[in-house]
Amino acid sequence: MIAAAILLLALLLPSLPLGEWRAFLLDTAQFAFLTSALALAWDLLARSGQLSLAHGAFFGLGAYAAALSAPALGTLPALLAGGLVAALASFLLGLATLRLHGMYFAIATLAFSEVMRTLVLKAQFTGGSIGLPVQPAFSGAFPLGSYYLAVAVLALSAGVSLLLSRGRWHYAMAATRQGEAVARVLGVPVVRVKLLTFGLSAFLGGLVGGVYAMKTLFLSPYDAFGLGRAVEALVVPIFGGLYTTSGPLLGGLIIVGLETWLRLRIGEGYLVIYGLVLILAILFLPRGLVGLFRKGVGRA
Amino acid sequence: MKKLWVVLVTLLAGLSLAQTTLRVGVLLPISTVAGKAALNGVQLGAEQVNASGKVRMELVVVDDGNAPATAVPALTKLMTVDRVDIVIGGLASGVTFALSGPVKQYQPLFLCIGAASSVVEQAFSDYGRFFHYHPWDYHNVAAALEFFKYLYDNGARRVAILYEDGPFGSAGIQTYRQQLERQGYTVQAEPFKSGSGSFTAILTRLKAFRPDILYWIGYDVDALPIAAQTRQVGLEPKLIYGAPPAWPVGFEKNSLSNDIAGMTAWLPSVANAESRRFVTLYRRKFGEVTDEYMAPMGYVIALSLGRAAEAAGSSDKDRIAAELAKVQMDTPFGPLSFKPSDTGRTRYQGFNQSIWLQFQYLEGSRRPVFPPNRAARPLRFPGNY
Amino acid sequence: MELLLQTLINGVLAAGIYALVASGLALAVGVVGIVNFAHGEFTMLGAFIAYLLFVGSGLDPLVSLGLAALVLFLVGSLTYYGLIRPVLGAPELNQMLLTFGLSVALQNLALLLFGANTRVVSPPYQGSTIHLLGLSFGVVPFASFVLSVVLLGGLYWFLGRTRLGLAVRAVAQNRLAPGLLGIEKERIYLLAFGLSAALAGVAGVMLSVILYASPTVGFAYTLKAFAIIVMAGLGNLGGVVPAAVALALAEALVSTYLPGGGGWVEAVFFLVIFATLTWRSWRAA
Amino acid sequence: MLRVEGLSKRFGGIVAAYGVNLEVHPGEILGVIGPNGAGKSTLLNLLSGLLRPDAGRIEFLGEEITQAPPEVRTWKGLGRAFQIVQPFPEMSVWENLMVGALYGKPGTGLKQAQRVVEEVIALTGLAPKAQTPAGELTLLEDKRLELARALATRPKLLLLDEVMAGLRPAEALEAVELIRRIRASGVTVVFIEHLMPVVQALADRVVVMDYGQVIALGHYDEVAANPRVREAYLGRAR
Repeated sequence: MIAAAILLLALLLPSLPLGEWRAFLLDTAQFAFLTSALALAWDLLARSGQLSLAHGAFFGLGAYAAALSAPALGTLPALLAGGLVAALASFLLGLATLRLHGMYFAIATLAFSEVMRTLVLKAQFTGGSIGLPVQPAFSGAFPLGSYYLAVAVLALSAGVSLLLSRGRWHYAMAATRQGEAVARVLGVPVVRVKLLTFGLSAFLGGLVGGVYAMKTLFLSPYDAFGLGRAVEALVVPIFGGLYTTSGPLLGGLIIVGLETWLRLRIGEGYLVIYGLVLILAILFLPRGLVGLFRKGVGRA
Repeated sequence: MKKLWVVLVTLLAGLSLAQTTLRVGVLLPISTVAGKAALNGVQLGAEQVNASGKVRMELVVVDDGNAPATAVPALTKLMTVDRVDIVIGGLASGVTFALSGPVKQYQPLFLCIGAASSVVEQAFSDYGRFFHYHPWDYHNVAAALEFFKYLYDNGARRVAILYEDGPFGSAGIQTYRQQLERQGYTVQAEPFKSGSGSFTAILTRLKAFRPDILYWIGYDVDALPIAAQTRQVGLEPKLIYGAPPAWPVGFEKNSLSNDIAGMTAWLPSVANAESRRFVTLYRRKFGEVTDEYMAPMGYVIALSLGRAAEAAGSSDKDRIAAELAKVQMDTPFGPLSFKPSDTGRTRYQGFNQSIWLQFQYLEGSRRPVFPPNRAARPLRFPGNY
Repeated sequence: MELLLQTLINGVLAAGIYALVASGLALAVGVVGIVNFAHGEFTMLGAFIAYLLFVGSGLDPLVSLGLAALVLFLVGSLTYYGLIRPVLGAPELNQMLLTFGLSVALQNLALLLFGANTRVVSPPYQGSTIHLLGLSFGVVPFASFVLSVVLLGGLYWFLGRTRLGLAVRAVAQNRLAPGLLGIEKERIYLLAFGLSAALAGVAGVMLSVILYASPTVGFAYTLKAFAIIVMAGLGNLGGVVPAAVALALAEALVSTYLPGGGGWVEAVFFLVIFATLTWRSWRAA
Repeated sequence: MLRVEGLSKRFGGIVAAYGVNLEVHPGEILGVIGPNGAGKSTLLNLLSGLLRPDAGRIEFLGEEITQAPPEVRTWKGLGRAFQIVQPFPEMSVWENLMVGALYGKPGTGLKQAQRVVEEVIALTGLAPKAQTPAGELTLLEDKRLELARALATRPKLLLLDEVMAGLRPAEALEAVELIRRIRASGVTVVFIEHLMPVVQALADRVVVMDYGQVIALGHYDEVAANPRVREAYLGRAR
């Protein structure tokens, strides 16, 4: 419900009478959508019990692959290529980390990101540390092109997330997360579940990176592969509500909105308030924002 | 009675004609040292302009967050909500590059304070309202090379370069290597990760090379570790020469800083009238002296804008741009005027390599030592490390 | 040969700083089971305490060590009471977000108070070096290494030989049902978290001498410290120094022997971690 | 039905299973007993695929499954309930059972799985607790859930690891009844148990393990009379 409402609003936002704030809101919203989409992708993986710190890397791989292939392939195939490159990387990473859990998994994925960043930094065809200029989406033919791409990626992420939160996959992922050995003995194909969610999650992360690149028009390894992005992908779902679709969706919009608002309002030092808000959220909303709406007992 | 009204109206009309009001967007990473200094400078400059009474500058300050994802919406807000026609900003190269899209879309007069990377020059090459005050990276290289030539004449032959592996350190590294070799130097270059604080291993590697000059391109966080560990490894170069955008606070009071040379566009001790004036004004407003050259840079941008607006007698961005293109003024950095850039890609380039000066930490303060016409003291070479 | 020896020394000395930052983290994770993202900010507080005392009253950072430990112990205790205790039973991810929020708030508070500037302290021994048999040892890195070994050794002794320490270990190994010797779990957690913060304070003072003090000084080393304690095995204090030495040696060897190796240091560090973790997980099967 | 030949597993220097030979007949209830550390749980972990053997082979319904992963064994009809109950804590009882029902046999649809869950819930008396989160159950309910979940995978052979540990005598009796009912529905049962009365009441045959080896096999009374078994249980101070 919440998800559908947000997506509808996102679609209609450009045609609403927003007055002078229109362009600013559209820009901010676009980055917020990307934040939400990356958070949804992260949450997808978390549902199968894998706490990734590699989503900065998937984002970066997707961004670079899309940026490099866009001149040859065109916008949409390039984005797809970005997603696929990220998915391929995640498949290899997932194979290696199949038996790691919790912090061990998290640090292994962090290590993966750092190594990937160094590779992109050292490679010649990526522009190295100088950075890589990127063509705008659809060669700039549509001013709102990248906005709608962001909406589309968000919708896709939300759709996948929603689809996997019910039916067979929901049970398989939740069981894998809550007791991997038991799940296997009950017949859940844990390896397949883990690798598939990894691939899907990374694919979405790669798409997000591609759209981001086509909006900012410039990539550098320290920005695209930043640890900050991986941490944000983790903060947003916890803040919004883990293992849900509306949680990361709403969480991303509110966190980006809050941050923007605080920056405009307070200016210097606004991040102090931001940090305090996160602390208070955990103390008083242990199940995230969506905990406000759902009073029922522990749904998986 | 009627007459009085007429007089009043004429007076008011005359006043409003005489006073041009400018709304200026300021887009800087205000949580970084350089960004904060730049903002202080712009504010100080705007105050000076307003005090003259002919032009009223209203600043709309926005944090660019030092990140593309923050800077792009922030620029959009300046253009559409605050409806400014003129933007001062663009400190970091990556962020400025990301701004090139929306800048071309909204067509402001863009006064660029930093962004030395020539990648940025390319991005703005077809944009006519782009005024770039800061020298480009090739200017920086040229200035440093002049100094190296001087050192070569004084017997230096081997240069070890330590460069951080981000865009700041890596951008000019190939040019440096080629040019230094052309000057007759033997060069060994090693990258490092800025802020890691561990240089002993790389410095140990360089020991076999026995460099005369240890040239490092990194950030303020690397200054002390390099100074300390060069000694700990026993490298004993004849000169440690650093090129960070800023130096640590209080570094001059640390005995390890002694004899270390560096490059900057400005020092508070620079002896020209404009510089002294800036230092006085800055101290009066902020109660301290700044070492950051971004402060006078911001100040110069605001002053030059005020002067152009006064000459244009209008707040129209194109008329101001036309006047700005003709501005000739003295600044803390020396004379400022706009010419097409050396590569011919952009039309309005403010400063070039001539603003750079080399200094050395000597007896607890930084003193200009090169070029000779601006030197306050002779260079101590070889230095003692 | 001399180059190799010097490289090994460089690696071991660099490991001292890593181990120092990692030790407090290992204690918090091992005993309280809290992944404290704000550990780096505790370190940063230690660095600023050293800086302020040095600039304000000319106090040598060595003297500040004890004071920083004390102040940070208090900060840690307060953090435990105010923030950690309420979420002890919450999911791990909630705890992470909480400490992440604390980290953001503290870092930006410091930014607000002190600005983003890099600040240095200047004790007379900062660049001092011991030369021995053609090899050189930086005095401060050497002291850090000794300090980290002594502190970790002391901690090890405390946990293995004292009554209170044994109680801490008992609590650490069975978080749900202590009921041991009448010592409350609560007080042990408080002690452990306070000690963890105090260790961060000590590390911070050393960082201020080796590197600098700034709101972000804690970040670079804390990330690596996390990696180190994970490589050592969570809760395995004895593994911290060996893990730190292994990683720092890998770094030193790469930067000394590989042309342009300085740019690969991070990658090698994390590659070693990645390989160790995954290899271990597959071997254990 | 299940044939084990020369199964061995060591952990470092400790031999947890050595040359275990065993045959389970269709429809029987086989009890596995032995002192603590005799290797009973290791044997079950080897059978269900959570551990890979160092040597030996396992055959189930005529197919070799020695290297097959746990989920594949489950699909073939080899079910398993754990000693330490490990329900998925954030799921309700119903959802816990759905996992087993959906994945225990490949190709099970949601509708079909729901029917299976309803049956299992009725069999195990968990109906009143169907919507309770599994984290909030009592020990007895936990044990029932553990058993029910294994049943939901529709096994042909069910491996039970001390499912009665910690139960009161009356509760244990109930459980004995339940296991008999399970067998009556056509499921072969292999169970590890410490409570001798339970073993005596349930088991058609008994396997005795010690030091990772099978030291006796047969009817309860035969085995109980075996001197090696008596020594293993009484002769050593453990």
